[in-house]
Amino acid sequence: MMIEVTDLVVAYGAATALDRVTLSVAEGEMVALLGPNGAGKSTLAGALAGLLRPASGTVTVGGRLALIPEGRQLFPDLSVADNLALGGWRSGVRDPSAVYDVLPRLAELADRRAGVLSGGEQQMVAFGRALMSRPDVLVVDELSLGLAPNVTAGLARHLAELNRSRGLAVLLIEQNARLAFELCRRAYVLESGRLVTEGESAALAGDPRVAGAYLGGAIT
Amino acid sequence: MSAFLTYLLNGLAVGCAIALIASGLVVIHRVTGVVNFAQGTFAVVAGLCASSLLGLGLPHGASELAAVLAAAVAGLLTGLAAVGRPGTTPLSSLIVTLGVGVLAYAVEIVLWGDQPRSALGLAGSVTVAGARIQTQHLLVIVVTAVAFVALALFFGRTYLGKALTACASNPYAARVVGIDVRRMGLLAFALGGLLGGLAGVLVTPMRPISFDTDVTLIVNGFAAAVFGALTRPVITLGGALLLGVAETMAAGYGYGSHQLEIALGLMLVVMIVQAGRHPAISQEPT
Amino acid sequence: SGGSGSGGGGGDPIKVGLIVSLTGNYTPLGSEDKKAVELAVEQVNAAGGLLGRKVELVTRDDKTAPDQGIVAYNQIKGDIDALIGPVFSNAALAVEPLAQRDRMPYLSLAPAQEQVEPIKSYVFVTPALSSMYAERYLQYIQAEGIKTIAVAWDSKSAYSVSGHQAMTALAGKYGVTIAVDEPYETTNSDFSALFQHVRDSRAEALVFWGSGAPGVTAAKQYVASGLKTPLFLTASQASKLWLEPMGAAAEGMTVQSAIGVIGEHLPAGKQKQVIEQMAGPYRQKHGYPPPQFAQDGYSASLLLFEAIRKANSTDKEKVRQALESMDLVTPNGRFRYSATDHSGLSPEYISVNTVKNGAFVPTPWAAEQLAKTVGALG
Amino acid sequence: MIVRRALGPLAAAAVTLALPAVLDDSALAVYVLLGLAAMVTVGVSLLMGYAGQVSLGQGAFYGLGAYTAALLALNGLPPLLGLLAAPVAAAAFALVVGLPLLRLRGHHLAFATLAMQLILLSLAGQLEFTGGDIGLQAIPPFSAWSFEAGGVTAYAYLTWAGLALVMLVTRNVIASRPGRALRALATSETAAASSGIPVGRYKLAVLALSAAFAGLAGGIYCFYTGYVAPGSFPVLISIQYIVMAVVGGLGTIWGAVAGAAAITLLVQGLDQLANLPGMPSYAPGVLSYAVYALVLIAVVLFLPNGLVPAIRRLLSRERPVKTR
Amino acid sequence: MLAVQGVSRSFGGVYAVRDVTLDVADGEVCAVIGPNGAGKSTLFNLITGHLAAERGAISFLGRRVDRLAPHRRARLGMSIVFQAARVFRGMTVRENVMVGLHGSTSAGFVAAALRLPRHRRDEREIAARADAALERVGLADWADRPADRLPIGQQRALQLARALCARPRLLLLDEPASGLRGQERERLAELVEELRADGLTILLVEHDVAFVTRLADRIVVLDLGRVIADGPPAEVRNDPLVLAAYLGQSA
Ligand SMILES: Nc1ncnc2c1ncn2[C@@H]1O[C@H](COP(=O)(O)OP(=O)(O)OP(=O)(O)O)[C@@H](O)[C@H]1O
Ligand SMILES: Nc1ncnc2c1ncn2[C@@H]1O[C@H](COP(=O)(O)OP(=O)(O)OP(=O)(O)O)[C@@H](O)[C@H]1O
Ligand SMILES: [Mg+2]
Ligand SMILES: [Mg+2]
Repeated sequence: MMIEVTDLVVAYGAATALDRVTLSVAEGEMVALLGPNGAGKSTLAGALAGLLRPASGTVTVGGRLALIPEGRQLFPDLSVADNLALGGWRSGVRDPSAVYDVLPRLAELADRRAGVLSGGEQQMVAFGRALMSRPDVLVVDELSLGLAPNVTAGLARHLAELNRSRGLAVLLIEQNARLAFELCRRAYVLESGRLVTEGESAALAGDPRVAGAYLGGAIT
Repeated sequence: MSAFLTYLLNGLAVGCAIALIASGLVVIHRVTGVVNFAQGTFAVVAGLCASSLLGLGLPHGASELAAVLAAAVAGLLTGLAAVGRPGTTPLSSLIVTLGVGVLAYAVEIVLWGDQPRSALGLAGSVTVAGARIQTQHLLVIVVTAVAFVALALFFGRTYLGKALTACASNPYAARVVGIDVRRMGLLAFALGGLLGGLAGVLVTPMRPISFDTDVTLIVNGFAAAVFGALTRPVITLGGALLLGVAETMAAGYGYGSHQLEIALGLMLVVMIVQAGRHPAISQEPT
Repeated sequence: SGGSGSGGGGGDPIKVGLIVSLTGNYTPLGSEDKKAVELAVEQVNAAGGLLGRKVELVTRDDKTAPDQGIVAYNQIKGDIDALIGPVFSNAALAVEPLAQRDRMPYLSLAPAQEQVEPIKSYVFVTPALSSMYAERYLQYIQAEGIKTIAVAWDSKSAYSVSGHQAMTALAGKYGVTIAVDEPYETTNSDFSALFQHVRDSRAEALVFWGSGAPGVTAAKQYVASGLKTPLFLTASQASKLWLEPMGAAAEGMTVQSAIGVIGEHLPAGKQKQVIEQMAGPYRQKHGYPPPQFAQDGYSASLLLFEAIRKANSTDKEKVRQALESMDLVTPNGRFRYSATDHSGLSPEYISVNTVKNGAFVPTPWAAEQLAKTVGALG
Repeated sequence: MIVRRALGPLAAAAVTLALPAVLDDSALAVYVLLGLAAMVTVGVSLLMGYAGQVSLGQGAFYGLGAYTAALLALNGLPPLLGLLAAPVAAAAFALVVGLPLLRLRGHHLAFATLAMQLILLSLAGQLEFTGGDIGLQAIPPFSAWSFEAGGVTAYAYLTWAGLALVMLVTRNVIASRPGRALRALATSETAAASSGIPVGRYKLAVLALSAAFAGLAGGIYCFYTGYVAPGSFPVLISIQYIVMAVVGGLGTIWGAVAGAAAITLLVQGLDQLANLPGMPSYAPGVLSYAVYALVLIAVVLFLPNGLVPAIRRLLSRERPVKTR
Repeated sequence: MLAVQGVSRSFGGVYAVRDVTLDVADGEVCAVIGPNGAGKSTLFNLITGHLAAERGAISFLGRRVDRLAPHRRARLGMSIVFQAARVFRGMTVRENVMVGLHGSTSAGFVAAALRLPRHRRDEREIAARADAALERVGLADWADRPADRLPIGQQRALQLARALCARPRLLLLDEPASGLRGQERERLAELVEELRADGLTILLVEHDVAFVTRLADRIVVLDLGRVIADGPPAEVRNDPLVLAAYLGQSA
């Protein structure tokens, strides 16, 4: 298992954000995590990356984990190139040219301070920075946020490609449930800190409750 | 003309001494986001150590080296108090460094007493293009130049330098990519202590040092460091030189009793003019 | 409130208040004052006390802040029979009106002229005022045949501001012209401009007013500057705190001092004896000769003790009267307070020295003058 | 609920009124200075804790108020006029210097205010009419109509009346439209501006208000001590106010008062202790410095939100507390 | 209603917005789309006054506004929901929204400090209007929570309530749907439709093409700071330039 979470409880002060959550992601698997605003998805992502301490339960990660955090979380005072290079802190990768191949726009912006980039450009940097660590498992807290449709499509394709070629495992939190279902074979649904459903994407997409809440009728 | 050159050269030396204090402030703030009010203390500790060691008969060079190392240790200890505890906000850390500075008074009084001390430095003076400058001043200029080139290269060019910078730029993100923010903070404080110590051993021969000299030292250093936004070594050096030269020129051309007003005022004007160029929107997250 | 006025009655000790800076900027001064006053109290108690009673010291810290001086005074005023006061002029001036209001005999350790102009009946000053130092230097300068001088002064220090003022006012009287009049700030760390201006002038001597760090900084840079015009330093530099950092570079420089500093060069007599009465034990206890501030504190103590003895009581009005008719030789020289003079000293008790072999030695002129002054005391 | 809310302030008012009557002169001197420090600190807390603007020069406004009142009184104007002029002058000065200085943010603003104080002190120490380094002496005691403040008790009441006024004004301001605007611009000047808040003008206004508080304290100070000098307003005093605000709890009015009280009493307590007979000669320095520093560090590290929020949490465990 | 004429802005020599001309009619919902970094947010900042235009003119309600400070433009009736959620820390949700009414009320420091009657009246009215706005975006239950702890989605709703309660004439929405899930997105779309029905003029930036197509009367496409297409949704969606620069194969 790449990610193994058992009975995880995480609290902010008195408020419990995750309540006995158990889930797993196998090697080479792409799994989606759905849920409404405030369900605790980002909290789970933070706990996986070791940024939040669990109140109880266990989190085990079976390889190098990289996180694309909520809110991008770049180094605003550093250049795009330096942001990417620091993504390689754990892996020792310093040269961002592989990322530039995936996201050519970043090559143009290499010397720009990350703090002044547009929202979407920042999202690209966050994605590229996570790739720099050559992860075995990638936790993506929102992939398409602020990205133009053609960029989103490109990144989704790239994730699928990495999954195929290098066996990259992915836990994907994504606002666009359709995209998530397309990309991931399996999905979990989190509501108010509890796992409410899990299953094959195809089955979930067919479930009227899930479809109503996350596929959102006419839109998307 | 040679009068002007005298003022200029000596002003540069004064500015360099200020810059050395400021450099430690910059290093620590750049990495931890903390304004280290104990920075003057590092210089005082080193100055007092050096004067004691020299007094014990240790040769020059060895004494100063030991003193600088002592300051680095002081820096590390300050760091442990200020950023050693996870979750300490920069404002809390700032107050802790204030506290450390005051605590150091007590330690210094016990070890060295409350009377000022001095150390002997390089004697004599050198004449450059008709202008005289003390040898010790020249030494300060050289050391400062080396220190700042090293700092600029370290932060601007090296990977470790960038990782250190990243820690203050966004500590959360630093943890996301796996940087140990706490350890980097301690490293920065030790480095800050080292630079403060360097300033201390170089300044002691020029002026007596007592336990509370840190206040005088930090005011100018703070001015220069803020000028460089507390993050940029080269601009900080520029600010320090501006201060130093403004002071000597003011004294040279008949405003000796208004040096402070002139130097600080000038600095304020430059800052305010620059601030006008940065709209608020570009300082907030996109 | 109000003290235990009626003296005599054996048992209970005489309480002397001491407020000095024990923290903050003036700590180096205040702590020396404290050591000296403690020494004086020890000595007087060893000799059986005053009026048959022990003397007890009640010490408070003014933290080098005027308002803390007031807090300190309020804390002890009900307890004490007399006060030896702050060395920091601002704190001394803050305490002064309270002491005057409470009719508290008050010997100030601060040299500010304002304390005795106008005279407040209960307020007396012990250190020599800077105007006296100024006048003494002018006498020396005249005697040396110098006509033109340069004066540098710290525009942030009351001591040096009023010294400079007195010098400017009195220069004419001694036939001296001031060619360079150069203010600087306490925090100044570079004096090349001053030396440049002196070099460009006709000045035959440079008188440097300042205390603390600038005294050392300027003197060191003076040596490096290669300036030939002789440098005259004031009494703030007459201590090991200046001598030690200067090292050999100080040789031959001219430095003023209170008479106590050069006690060993005085002819035997009352003055020398009283200086040694303090200097010996002080050196023994603390390992170095008493600096100027210590002598001020010790002199203040002697003055107060003598006043209580003369008043034969700790009644505050009687002590005040005794002070006002005081004539006493102290390490600072002979004090003669009167209803019109609450500073008591005169310039004759100031020495002008040169540094020889790392020590202050009176110049021939000063040696001669002092011999005359001291000789008159017997 | 309302009764419970009013209980705290009522109790505080009762204690405030009772204390001057029972304390002796020596304790009252501390009480007065504590009240004055609290007055300035409330302003610092308003400026820093609510509006997010750092001033390292609050001591300058304190001094400005003191000098203003002193100069007016020394020139024969009624002390009451001097006392009223003190906050006005401080606020007016804040408006003038704030115009350029408030274009700066964060550390730049902190430095600029510090520099302002250094420059003012330097000028006060050199100008003729401010009495130079020696300062202004023989300031008459405070009087209004037929009342003349004779002893410390009168100043204690005056100070704490002033403090009550300052706290009331602050409370009213923060819980209202301008107060919300201040808290908003502390987070985001752009979002605040987009809500129609004239950011620059509000920053000026809050600086002026906090300066007025400091000025009022300075006015009382000058009559109380009868003496003002540059040495009364060192730069360290401005830093002390920030320490007080942080220790008490930024962004709460009571925190400012608690912080001022805690620090003042700690300092005085240590001073008394250090000067007890039998203490070694280095005790004053070492105790005042070391113990003070250790307590300060411990409080900041272990109660990062300050004393008042910590006490509140203790008192009302059951209710969730709103902290920042 | 809004007329942007030949407006440009560069950063360090690179144009983020270049010679953009744009007219928005009263009651219109106009969407601005374009690749990342095309200059959409910059254009919004120019319109609201957070950035100064280097060239060109901006008029609002027939009046030149390009020299006015942001808060003055806000008071004329412009409200913006920023791309990054900017909630005010240390304040409750209700207080956050009450700030939005700053421009339409007037009690100042003196009135507040003295608790004048006018100030109390103002406060009552502000609170009532804030609650109405919270109701409208579905945040009524959250009114007393500290705002900075809200999940992202609620923070965006909060921003919208803050913008709405000022009763603006022109509402600028910068990616209002980002971070919202299906159902929430649907609710937002309905709200925008309601607002349009109320006669509000809306300028909208959004990368969700379906969302935009459903709501917008007209779409303007920016690329590299320039307008490359302007027209009704159906037309713009099939514009080859737009397909190439923005929509890619996913459209
Ligand atoms: N720092 C914090 N302090 C207190 N509560 C928090 C904090 N961060 C999040 N929460 C609360 O924890 C819960 C889960 O939040 P989380 O951010 O994990 O949700 P999410 O599923 O990621 O939502 P979204 O879809 O909006 O990103 C929410 O109720 C939120 O209010
Ligand atoms: N303050 C600034 N300094 C330098 N460059 C900037 C600044 N602000 C914006 N830019 C640049 O201007 C360009 C336009 O940015 P803008 O934020 O307007 O894009 P956008 O169209 O909103 O993109 P997105 O869809 O990603 O939000 C970007 O390339 C950005 O990097
Ligand atoms: Mg989330
Ligand atoms: Mg944008």
